[in-house]
Amino acid sequence: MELDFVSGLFVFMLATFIGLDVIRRVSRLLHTPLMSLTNAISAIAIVGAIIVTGEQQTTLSTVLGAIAVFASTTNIVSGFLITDRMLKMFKKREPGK
Amino acid sequence: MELDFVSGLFVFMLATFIGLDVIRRVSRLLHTPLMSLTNAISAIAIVGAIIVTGEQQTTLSTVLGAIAVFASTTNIVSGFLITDRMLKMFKKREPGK
Amino acid sequence: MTLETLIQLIYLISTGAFILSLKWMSDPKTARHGVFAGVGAMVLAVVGTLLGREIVAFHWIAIAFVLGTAVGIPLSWVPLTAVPQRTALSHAFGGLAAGLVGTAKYYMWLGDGGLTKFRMTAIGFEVLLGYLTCTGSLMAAGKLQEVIPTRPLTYRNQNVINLGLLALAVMIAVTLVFRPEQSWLFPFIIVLSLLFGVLLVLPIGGADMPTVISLLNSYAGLSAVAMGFVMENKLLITAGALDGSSGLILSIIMCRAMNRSFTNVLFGAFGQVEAQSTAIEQRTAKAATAEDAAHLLENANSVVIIPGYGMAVAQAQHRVRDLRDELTKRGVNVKFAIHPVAGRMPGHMNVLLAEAEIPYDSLFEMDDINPDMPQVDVALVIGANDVVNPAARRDPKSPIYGMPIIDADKAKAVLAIKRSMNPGFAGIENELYFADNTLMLFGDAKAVVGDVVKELAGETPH
Amino acid sequence: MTLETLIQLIYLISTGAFILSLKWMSDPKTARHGVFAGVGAMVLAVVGTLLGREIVAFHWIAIAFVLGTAVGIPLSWVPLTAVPQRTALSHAFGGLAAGLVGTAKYYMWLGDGGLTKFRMTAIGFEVLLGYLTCTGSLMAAGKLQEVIPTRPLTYRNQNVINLGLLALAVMIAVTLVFRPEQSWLFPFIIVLSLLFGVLLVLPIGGADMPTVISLLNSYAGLSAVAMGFVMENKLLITAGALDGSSGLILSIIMCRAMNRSFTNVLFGAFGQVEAQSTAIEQRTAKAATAEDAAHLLENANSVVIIPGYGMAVAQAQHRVRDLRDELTKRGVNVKFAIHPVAGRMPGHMNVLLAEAEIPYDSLFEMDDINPDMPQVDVALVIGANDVVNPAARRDPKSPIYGMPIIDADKAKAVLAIKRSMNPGFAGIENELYFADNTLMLFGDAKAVVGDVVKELAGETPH
Ligand SMILES: NC(=O)c1ccc[n+]([C@@H]2O[C@H](COP(=O)([O-])OP(=O)(O)OC[C@H]3O[C@@H](n4cnc5c(N)ncnc54)[C@H](OP(=O)(O)O)[C@@H]3O)[C@@H](O)[C@H]2O)c1
Ligand SMILES: NC(=O)c1ccc[n+]([C@@H]2O[C@H](COP(=O)([O-])OP(=O)(O)OC[C@H]3O[C@@H](n4cnc5c(N)ncnc54)[C@H](OP(=O)(O)O)[C@@H]3O)[C@@H](O)[C@H]2O)c1
Repeated sequence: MELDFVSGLFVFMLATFIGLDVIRRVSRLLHTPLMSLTNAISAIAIVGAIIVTGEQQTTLSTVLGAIAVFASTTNIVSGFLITDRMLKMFKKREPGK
Repeated sequence: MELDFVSGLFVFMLATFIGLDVIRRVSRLLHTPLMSLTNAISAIAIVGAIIVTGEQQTTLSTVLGAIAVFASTTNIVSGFLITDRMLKMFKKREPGK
Repeated sequence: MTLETLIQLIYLISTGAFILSLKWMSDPKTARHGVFAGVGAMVLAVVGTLLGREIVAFHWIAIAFVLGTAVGIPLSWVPLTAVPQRTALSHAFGGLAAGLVGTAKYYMWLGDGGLTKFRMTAIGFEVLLGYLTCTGSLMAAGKLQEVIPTRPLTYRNQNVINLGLLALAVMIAVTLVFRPEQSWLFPFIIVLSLLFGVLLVLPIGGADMPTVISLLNSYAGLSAVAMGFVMENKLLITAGALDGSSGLILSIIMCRAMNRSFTNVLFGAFGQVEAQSTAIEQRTAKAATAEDAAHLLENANSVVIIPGYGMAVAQAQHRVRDLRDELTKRGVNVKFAIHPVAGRMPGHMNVLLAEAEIPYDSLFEMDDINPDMPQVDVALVIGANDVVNPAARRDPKSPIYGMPIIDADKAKAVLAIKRSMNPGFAGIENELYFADNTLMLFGDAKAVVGDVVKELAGETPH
Repeated sequence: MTLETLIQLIYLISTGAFILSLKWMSDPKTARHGVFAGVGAMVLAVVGTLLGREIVAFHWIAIAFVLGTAVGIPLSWVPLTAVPQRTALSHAFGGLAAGLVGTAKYYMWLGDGGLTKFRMTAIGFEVLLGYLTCTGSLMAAGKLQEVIPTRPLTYRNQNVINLGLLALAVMIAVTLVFRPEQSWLFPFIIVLSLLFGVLLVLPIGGADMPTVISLLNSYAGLSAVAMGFVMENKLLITAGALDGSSGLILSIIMCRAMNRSFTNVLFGAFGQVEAQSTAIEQRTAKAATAEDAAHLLENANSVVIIPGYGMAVAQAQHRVRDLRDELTKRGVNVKFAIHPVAGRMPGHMNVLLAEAEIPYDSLFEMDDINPDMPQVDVALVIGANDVVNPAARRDPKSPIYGMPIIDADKAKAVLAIKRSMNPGFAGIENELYFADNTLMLFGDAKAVVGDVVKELAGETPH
């Protein structure tokens, strides 16, 4: 399952095509929630952090990894929660009116 | 550079996301040329055909491969030419009027 | 940088160019760049492949290139009316190529013991999809060219038998995945797939062929994807997936515009009932002459022209352009209303009108023009029928009920050009022709429009 | 199926879910599904990773999870006005995580000789981007929270020195690619990146922070991509690329809406000239009372409310909602006109108005409402300034010339709420306030709007 340089670039190119397209069509209304959502998504770095921590190769790597897991978890939790909090407020018709 | 099953699926998924998005936004005006363009693109099978032919492993494979190269080349040449022929006809303003 | 890396980089650029190629089709202004990007991508793909170390001999490839080009160039000269057939034929070639490569690979790996489960599964898909696309497309091309009877050919238990055949082919493929050395089974997959392709298309009416072609386009793409898994090649997977999506989306668009489901198109044997439903013509339509029509048109403020399949059959687009010029000269505001499934392929009318050098900004889509129809003085229907049939709006029992139509009936007056009172593709009568404000102009579209133009030009020579 | 394949399949589904998550943000109706898809994708990613055979100990991970959650939950309770700061802080955390993982991997591979050129290049990118994002975002958060002076801090040769530092860091990284064993160099990359992040943001004015945050979002994404190359993980590459594109596109949208270039935002030290350009107030503006305003508003047929940064500062959105309700009750047609960069972050006004339960279908984008402005009876400007400054249309010498604005000046009458005649973010005077048909309502937006509502409600008690 090893990944060489060009395969990585390949995936990067395809994902960028998708990203640019998808983001361009996000409703203007939702640009603020979008910022916190992508903020949460960028905490995907947790994948690398978990591996480094869990491998327990050296004390240094475990400590650095654990800090990274902590930082990423914070982003995931707060990012998704705040996005949802904002989105809940967007309503089309007046409630009960 | 070998490709395992899941990596293949991965690329397939990303490419399908791109494909569905891109095609959905092709102008209705151009659906007929689009059909011939994708027809030409599907002749990408020529890549496999060239390899099979060029490897010259068995007579059978060389013969089958050469037929496949022939068939794909036909599609490439006629597909791109006819697409371009059609697209040349689409004009916005009247020429010289 | 190793040769292998270089090749992969070339493939990477090629993939990007294929995507851009389709992206640029979103606008007629950039569409031709799209073709160039596509050509560039294909050249890169071929060059990258030829650089590979496994290519030891080039002469067969070179011969096949030359022959393919020699056949391909004349194939691109077909008249625009034959584009659907040509596309179908091309899909047949594409399917064949995929099938043959899969076959070659099977026997190659059978010899050297390389048939892993993964490879055999991929080959199974590739061969099945490839060969069924091949014969299916040939049948579709035949029906479109009317070499094969266009009406649906049905027999008892057809769907059961067809699906049974497919199931059998799949079962054989599965067996081979587990016992790849049972090579006597392999030819059966080929034969069954070829047969299934034929039987799949036989029961579908000629007029549904555009949807079938699009679906086959999708299958051709998927067989390229399968080939990508066989050859472990990401470029093949990506380009194949782009194709697969394209075919799928075009068929969905067509089905929606006809308000029908995939199942209905594939297994509904639509168009079979044509004969019986030509209803008894109790009512009479009002016929008019070219002179009447010319008079009506030149006194209108706004005219909307609604072309349909009949304009394509009659090749009347150049006359239509003359008509538009005459009317525009007289200050009449002329627009074209294009239904998404007018004609026999998506975008059919657009290409024909573009050929006649009618600028595409005077063409309007159904949804954009319908709100204006009540203000239009004359709706001129040229060889269109189902796409202006008000039964789609009014009569819940009609087979086309629910299909979105162009509201020609809402215009102040309607002029309809066709050769007879015969129904169109859906085989049903059209109320519009009997309406009080409708005048019929009977005859071949090219001739009739030509006459109207002559009347107009004759009156006020310039 | 091997464990490894299972994990890769989980990653595959996770990737798909991330893409869907962003796709669903295209419409407020599906946006909450987007969050659920995002959460699902993240859970899958974490579970998939934890399944891996290389994870031998879980306790540190578990502790970090718990602590992270404990800090994350309260961080999500910040008031909506503090969302930009929170986002910046999060980017700092994200950058830190990427940098730390890169550092850990470097020393790990340094120990076991696994530092290939490819890996070292990827680590170089990851560490550079990660650490500069970290300190850069901290600075941005500080400026937004006004802990750090918001005005641009500049000194001689600033750009040369900053770029020199970056170049030095890159050179060290390149050296390490070829001589990875020179491990004494590695800490310098870290220090230089951290320093560069600080110096990059210092000279940028506080009001440009939204664009900077978006760019840093993009960098955080790219550092995840680099981590993907380091860890050979496609999920990281895809999710990182999605983020990278998002940050890039949002910053481009902001720059366009301000009619400024990236270079101008990053190196222009915009907002520095604020003090000097507060021009001499020869002319006087007409002030009005809440009573006048109430009178004008209730006699109008159509009112367009144009909110800006001042509404956010004053937290006036709930009062604005009351005002809308009062006017709607009286049969006045009330619309909201939202400028793309009104406020201090993209979509700022939309979130505030949504918080006040104003349905989003009464909000209109600039391009949609501008054509109607000449027919509008009253344009009510609440704490907006630059986004309604007609100099952008009229005065080629103005720093905001060419920026698209909401044409409040074209309305029959204008009411403007602000505390003084001070300029807005761009530091320039606004003709609109001196226009004949403009009345000023001086005071805090929340108080003034509250007064107007009281006047309206007081007159006709219900
Ligand atoms: N475009 C697509 O992609 C697509 C795909 C699948 C199915 N379809 C189906 O095709 C149909 C298209 O509708 P349509 O309104 O364009 O066509 P239509 O309903 O098939 O009607 C065409 C009409 O043109 C007349 N006509 C034929 N030859 C003519 C000639 N030489 N001169 C003058 N008139 C002539 C025919 O009447 P006479 O015989 O009396 O002359 C006929 O009534 C729809 O039902 C649609 O669902 C389209
Ligand atoms: N949205 C974004 O993403 C973004 C990003 C980067 C830059 N920007 C920039 O930010 C600016 C946004 O324009 P804008 O029109 O929304 O804001 P603005 O031009 O900054 O003006 C805001 C006005 O609100 C008034 N104000 C402040 N506090 C108030 C209070 N408590 N009550 C009443 N009024 C108050 C201020 O006048 P007083 O001091 O007299 O009260 C000020 O003139 C644009 O120049 C844009 O380029 C926006």
